[in-house]
Amino acid sequence: MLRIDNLSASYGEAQVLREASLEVAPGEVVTLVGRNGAGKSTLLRCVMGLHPDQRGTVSLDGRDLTRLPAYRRARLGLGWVPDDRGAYATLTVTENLTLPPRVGPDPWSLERVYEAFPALYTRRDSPATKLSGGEQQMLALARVLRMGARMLLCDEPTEGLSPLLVQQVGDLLREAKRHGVTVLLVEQNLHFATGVADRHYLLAEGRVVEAMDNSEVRSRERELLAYLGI
Amino acid sequence: MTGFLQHTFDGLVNGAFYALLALGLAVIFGMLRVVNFAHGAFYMLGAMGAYVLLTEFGVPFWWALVIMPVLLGALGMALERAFVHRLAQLDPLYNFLLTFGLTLILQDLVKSRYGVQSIPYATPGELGGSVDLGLFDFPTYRVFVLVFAVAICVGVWWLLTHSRVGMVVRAATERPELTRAFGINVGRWVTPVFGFGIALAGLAGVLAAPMRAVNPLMGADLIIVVFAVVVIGGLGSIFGSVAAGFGIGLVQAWGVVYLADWPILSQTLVFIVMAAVLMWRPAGLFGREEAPA
Amino acid sequence: MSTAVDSEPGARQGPARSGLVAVARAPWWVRYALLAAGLVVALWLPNGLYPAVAVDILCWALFAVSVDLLLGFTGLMSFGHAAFWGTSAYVAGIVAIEAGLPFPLAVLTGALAAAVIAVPIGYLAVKRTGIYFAMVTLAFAQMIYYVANKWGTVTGGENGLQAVPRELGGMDLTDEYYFYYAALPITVLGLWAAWRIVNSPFGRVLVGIRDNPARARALGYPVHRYKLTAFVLSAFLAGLGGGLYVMGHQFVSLDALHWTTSGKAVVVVVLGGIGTLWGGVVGAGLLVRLEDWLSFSGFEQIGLVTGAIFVLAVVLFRKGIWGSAAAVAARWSAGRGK
Amino acid sequence: MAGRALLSARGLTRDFRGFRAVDQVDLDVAAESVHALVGPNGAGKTTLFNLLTGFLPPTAGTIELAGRDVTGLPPERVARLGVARSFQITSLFPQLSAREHVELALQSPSGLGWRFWRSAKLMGRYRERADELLDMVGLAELAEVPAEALAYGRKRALELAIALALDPKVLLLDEPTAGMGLEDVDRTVELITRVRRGRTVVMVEHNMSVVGRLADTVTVLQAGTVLVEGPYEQVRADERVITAYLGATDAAH
Amino acid sequence: GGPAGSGDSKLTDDRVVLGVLNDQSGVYADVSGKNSVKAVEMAIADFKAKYGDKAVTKNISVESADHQNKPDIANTKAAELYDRKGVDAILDVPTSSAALKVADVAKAKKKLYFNITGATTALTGASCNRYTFHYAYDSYMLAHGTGTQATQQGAKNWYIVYPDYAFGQDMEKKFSAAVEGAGGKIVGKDATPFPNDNFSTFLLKAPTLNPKPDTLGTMQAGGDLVNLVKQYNEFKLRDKGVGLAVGLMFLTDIHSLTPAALAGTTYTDAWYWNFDQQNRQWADRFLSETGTRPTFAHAANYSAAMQYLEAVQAAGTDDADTVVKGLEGKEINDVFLRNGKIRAEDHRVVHDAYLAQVKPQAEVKEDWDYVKILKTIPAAEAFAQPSGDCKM
Ligand SMILES: Nc1ncnc2c1ncn2[C@@H]1O[C@H](COP(=O)(O)OP(=O)(O)OP(=O)(O)O)[C@@H](O)[C@H]1O
Ligand SMILES: Nc1ncnc2c1ncn2[C@@H]1O[C@H](COP(=O)(O)OP(=O)(O)OP(=O)(O)O)[C@@H](O)[C@H]1O
Ligand SMILES: CC(C)C[C@H](N)C(=O)O
Ligand SMILES: [Mg+2]
Ligand SMILES: [Mg+2]
Repeated sequence: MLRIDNLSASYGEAQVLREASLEVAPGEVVTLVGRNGAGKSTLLRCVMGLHPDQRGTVSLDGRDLTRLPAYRRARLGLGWVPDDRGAYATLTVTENLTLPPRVGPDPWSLERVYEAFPALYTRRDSPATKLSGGEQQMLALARVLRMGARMLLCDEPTEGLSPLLVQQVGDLLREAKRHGVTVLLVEQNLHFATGVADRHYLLAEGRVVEAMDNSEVRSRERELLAYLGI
Repeated sequence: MTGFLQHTFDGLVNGAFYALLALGLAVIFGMLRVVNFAHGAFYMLGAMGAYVLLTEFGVPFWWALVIMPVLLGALGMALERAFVHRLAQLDPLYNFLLTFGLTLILQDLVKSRYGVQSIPYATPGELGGSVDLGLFDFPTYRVFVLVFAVAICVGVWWLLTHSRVGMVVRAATERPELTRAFGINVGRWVTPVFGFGIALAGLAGVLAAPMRAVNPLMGADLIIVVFAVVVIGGLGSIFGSVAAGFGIGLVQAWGVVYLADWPILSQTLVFIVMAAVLMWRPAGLFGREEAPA
Repeated sequence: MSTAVDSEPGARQGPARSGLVAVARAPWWVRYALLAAGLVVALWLPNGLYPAVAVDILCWALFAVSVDLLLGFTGLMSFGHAAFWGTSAYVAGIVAIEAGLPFPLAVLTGALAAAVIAVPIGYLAVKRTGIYFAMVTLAFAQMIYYVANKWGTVTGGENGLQAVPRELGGMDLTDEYYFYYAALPITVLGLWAAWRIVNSPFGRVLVGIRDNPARARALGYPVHRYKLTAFVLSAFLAGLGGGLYVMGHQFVSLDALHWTTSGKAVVVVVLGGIGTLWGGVVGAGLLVRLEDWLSFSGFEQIGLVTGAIFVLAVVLFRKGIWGSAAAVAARWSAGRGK
Repeated sequence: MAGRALLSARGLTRDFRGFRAVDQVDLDVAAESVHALVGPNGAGKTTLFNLLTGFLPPTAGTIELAGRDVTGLPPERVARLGVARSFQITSLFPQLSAREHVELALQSPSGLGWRFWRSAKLMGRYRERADELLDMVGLAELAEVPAEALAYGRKRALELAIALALDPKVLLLDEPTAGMGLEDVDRTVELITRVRRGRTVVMVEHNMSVVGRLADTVTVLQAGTVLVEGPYEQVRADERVITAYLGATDAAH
Repeated sequence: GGPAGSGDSKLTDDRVVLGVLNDQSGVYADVSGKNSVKAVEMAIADFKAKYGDKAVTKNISVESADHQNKPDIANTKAAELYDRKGVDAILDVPTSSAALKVADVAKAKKKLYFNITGATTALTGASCNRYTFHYAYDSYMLAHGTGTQATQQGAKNWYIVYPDYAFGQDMEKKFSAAVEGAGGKIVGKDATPFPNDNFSTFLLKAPTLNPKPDTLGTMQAGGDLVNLVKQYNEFKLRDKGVGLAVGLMFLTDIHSLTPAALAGTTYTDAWYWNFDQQNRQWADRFLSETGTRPTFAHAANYSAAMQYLEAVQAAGTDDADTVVKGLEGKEINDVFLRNGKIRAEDHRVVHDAYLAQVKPQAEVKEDWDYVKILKTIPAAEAFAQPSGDCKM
């Protein structure tokens, strides 16, 4: 479904991605792991078309996205959960949720969102940046579900969430997957990653250096953790 | 008593201009985070435009009231595309400076063409007389201005709170990149809103033409008072800006009459009120509190 | 709604990208060469320009640098600095007329007066940041303008203060040419003070506050008081400029307090380069010279030209003259380094 | 360890436009202990931090630091009294280098910051100490890099370094390991273990293994009120905590 | 009379330069502005035509500068005109504050200065000096003309509004004195902000005063005046029995307000273009040069330039002290000055003034011919006697 070929990107002089390539099949949940600063967030931004300085191709369902502006990409069914959570200070929680247009066949209703995240319901009329860190994270996830995106790009969605909520997010992603949603997940938490994902890519120094499946990740856990940590 | 009521009414009429201008400022600010220094200049263009339409094309007041806001709105949109837009990602101060520069240009352009003499613009015939308001009579035109301005303020407020427009533009202004990533074509929304705010200034200008001195500098000092008004009301708040606009109109009218013996006070009343508000509520009467900082 | 702008540190690129860096890191001989060149130009100026214009350049250089001290290094854009420039000018003029003080003392008195009124204004204004700060300072300056206008018995109202004497130990300073050289040391001292402030521990704290006030508070810095101090220091420097101005013209009018004067000061800073300090000096030289030339060439639309230059500077040339030069120099030296 | 409460709150309450984020919280942080605050998202942990550090004035209640009433003091005063904090959402000076951050923090208590007539070179006196601190958090090589160019995890480490630079009596850390890789988490835990000597640490943390390794006392907040308080093992096993916060299985770590 | 000019001139730099310093872009740009420069050029042409080869020099030119009504700019510009452009005499300078400042400069540089468009009597009072002449009018002339005359013609109860700055305050004092001197009564007076575009408070107040005023005396000028008159009409004060008297008005003000808005208003004029054949002839020339009719300021600039050149011609030198001596006490009649005399004591140029009234629309037959002259105020009465304040 999503295909990235030889993607390179830089910030000014510093090259962050170096000809990274990967592929995500429809209905798959794939994680991207890598240590801090490896370029994971940058890769997601490239897919969304938000990084000005990039080379290589990104295609969705065989369609080349390279020249499409970000809003057109979103309309094709891409949903992005940014690493800073992307809450709007000037919009209430409800407005944050209703802002994006629907882009896919199965958008969540507002009721369903509030059912899944009662915390958001209680805070529905506050400016979104007034939410606690974790609440903002829920909001970011809820928002792309409400868009009905076919493909989610989630940047560390469990960061700062309580253990209970981390489980919930796992459930949500699994449920989304059951409904045929494709997910590219950036994650530090390997437990969580192996719990929801089918496959994993390891990103190092801007290159995709390895592709692994769940069992491989589990068996090499110690090694990987050590690697990711440094 | 009648005197008091008359002055009160008069204050409201003057407040109507503050309110309309503050409203336009607030719309633009609320949506684009741009404090439009050129707002006074657009107000002036509205009035000058009405004059030019009348003298050179024979277009009467009523048509000017429609045409000028549309023209100025279009001009505003062009300026947004050409300049404001480019600075959107930078500190809002840059747009403040940009519009300050535009003010100098617009004023001088009009000056070079029409001089600085005040130009007369007749009150439209239909509104020429005065109406009996029970205890006193008042020029019909001023009554019209008050009613019209209130209607506009209420209408705009309704539009912004009950429609999707307000929401989208606020989002697009705050985080354009993110908003684009949600499938919204930001440029399509922001530009018309800027134009709309400018159109409001132009509308105020046309309304002012029959009762104020029409000249290239008519907006210059007015805009500073309007800034004080929005600081008092809370710049982010549409309601606050409008309310403070009418309120300051009243305070000034009363001040001139009842503080006549202390001219320094009556002249600086707006600023004194502003200082008091800043001390007591730094975010303005209806502004939201700032986050912990 | 104010929150987004006021408390989102680093969310947007601020106006205060320091261009100083490139020069400060230039080799010592480059810095000294620049300094020497600056002094030579300053000494030569009234020979190449009409002396009255040269004096104006000195005053405006101080004024611009005072504005940049706030804008570039504290992140506060004062759009009401005319209040300090003008107050100092009036006070200096009045003490020169009434007490016959030698002009440097009169200027100093004026600058102190400016600093004094900056305390209450600053106290209220620093409660707000960003665009609000600009509007609040603008409004207070306008208030001072009205007060001066009303207080005609002291300020001369619309007539202004006329025939301000400039005394210095019995020297004859009627000729602008000589007055320029009498004013130059004060200007240099003022500019040096600004440079010292920026490059002091205090200056570092200001930059921190500019970039993230909440963080600075958590580090134990009383942000409001720092800002207020910076504001008062800046007002003092603006006052030095204003004091010299009244001495230069032997006259001051309400225009010195009008918002267009405040605006012009900011224009000068942007033209020279925000956060560069010396950019203000260059900008002042350029704008004062340009205006002089325009008005004498019989071209009426001075605002049109200044406005257009300004719009272009803001849209295309945000680093300003000094900032751009510094950037070029930095790139050049980086290129050589490789 | 243990002993008198160094930092304590009584009846601490904070409303946001009718919404009560912190509700009648009593809290006693024993001197030289590590006290963890945990709880579901939105429980009021960060708000409590903001109250304790003066960033928000409480709607009601009092705060005492070493027996002294500090309720309503502004943040800089609280910081001066020896309370340093890190922010949950990274809060740095984007254009300053890592070293400059630490120097600025080191300078803070000295009053040098007011010397506008002295040369900034004086700040060089903090350089050695600054580099030491940077080394401690693993940023030694990145000392010259402006904060905005640091990756997220590095920024978190820098947050910690500047909080430490204040040499505080009380260190409040809001999710110090969030967003860190495992190795960094370990390093941070080790670091906190090292710096806690002679200090009191209050931390908000979702990573229960971190809490387990560090905390002497754990307070669980829920909906603005204290749900449970006690030693880690006890809290962890508490039914109420499991339903409200941990969930049936500890999926976190 | 006097020694006829000769070819060997004693000019300091072989030429005579006149400098027009005035508002070329601001509120008084129409009142005098660029067209004053034209008027001075006309004077030079006339002078050259008159003396031909006998002229003290053929090298006569005009420099001009825009002082934007700002005294500080006026200061710099005046110094520059004298120093850099070799100007021998500065003309015009509207706005009292700037006018006074230029007087200082003239005194310091010892060069001549003819103020035409400033109103303040301080120019011939406390701030007078040897090199400064006040040429066309002043606040006393206006007050004495309009205030006294209108009161004598039945305006008994006055409500005065004046802009709160030097010019307005000065005018208010002079008007109050004149009205009371003629047996009228001031029932109220209010200072209005300057500049101001909203006079409704004062207009609302007017009919409620006790006793009710029959005349509203406005001292506003330029934009403020236009504004006030417009709102006066809007509040229908004339219908409510409150007439209008204007302190200072220029032809261009009437033109921009339209005579209909001002019909019946009386004011004092220093000169009117359609007063007699001589004026009209000159005004026709002016019209063909500029496309508009002259205000009194234009005629006065012409006259002052002419009289200065005549004085240089007579003296055979442009040495300032000599020329001043030649001008002092001189009696003159020309297109602007009728029964004119340059007072030696204070350099006030006295001449006939006129009480004028704006015609009803129906009587306006010709563009720009908006006014009928009710009365000529003789030179001896029109201006105040020299005050003791002037020490040269
Ligand atoms: N705005 C920026 N300017 C300059 N460099 C940047 C910028 N943003 C990121 N970088 C650099 O690009 C590299 C990759 O950053 P990115 O955010 O993609 O990493 P990441 O893998 O998502 O890290 P983390 O796990 O910390 O979120 C980092 O070294 C970072 O320092
Ligand atoms: N300035 C504010 N205005 C309005 N509501 C706020 C504000 N700050 C916090 N809140 C609300 O108070 C509640 C507590 O927030 P807080 O940030 O303290 O939670 P937290 O326990 O730190 O959660 P997390 O673990 O997700 O960071 C939340 O519901 C939040 O929405
Ligand atoms: C109306 C103006 C030409 C006179 C000017 N206001 C003055 O002060 O003299
Ligand atoms: Mg990332
Ligand atoms: Mg929190």
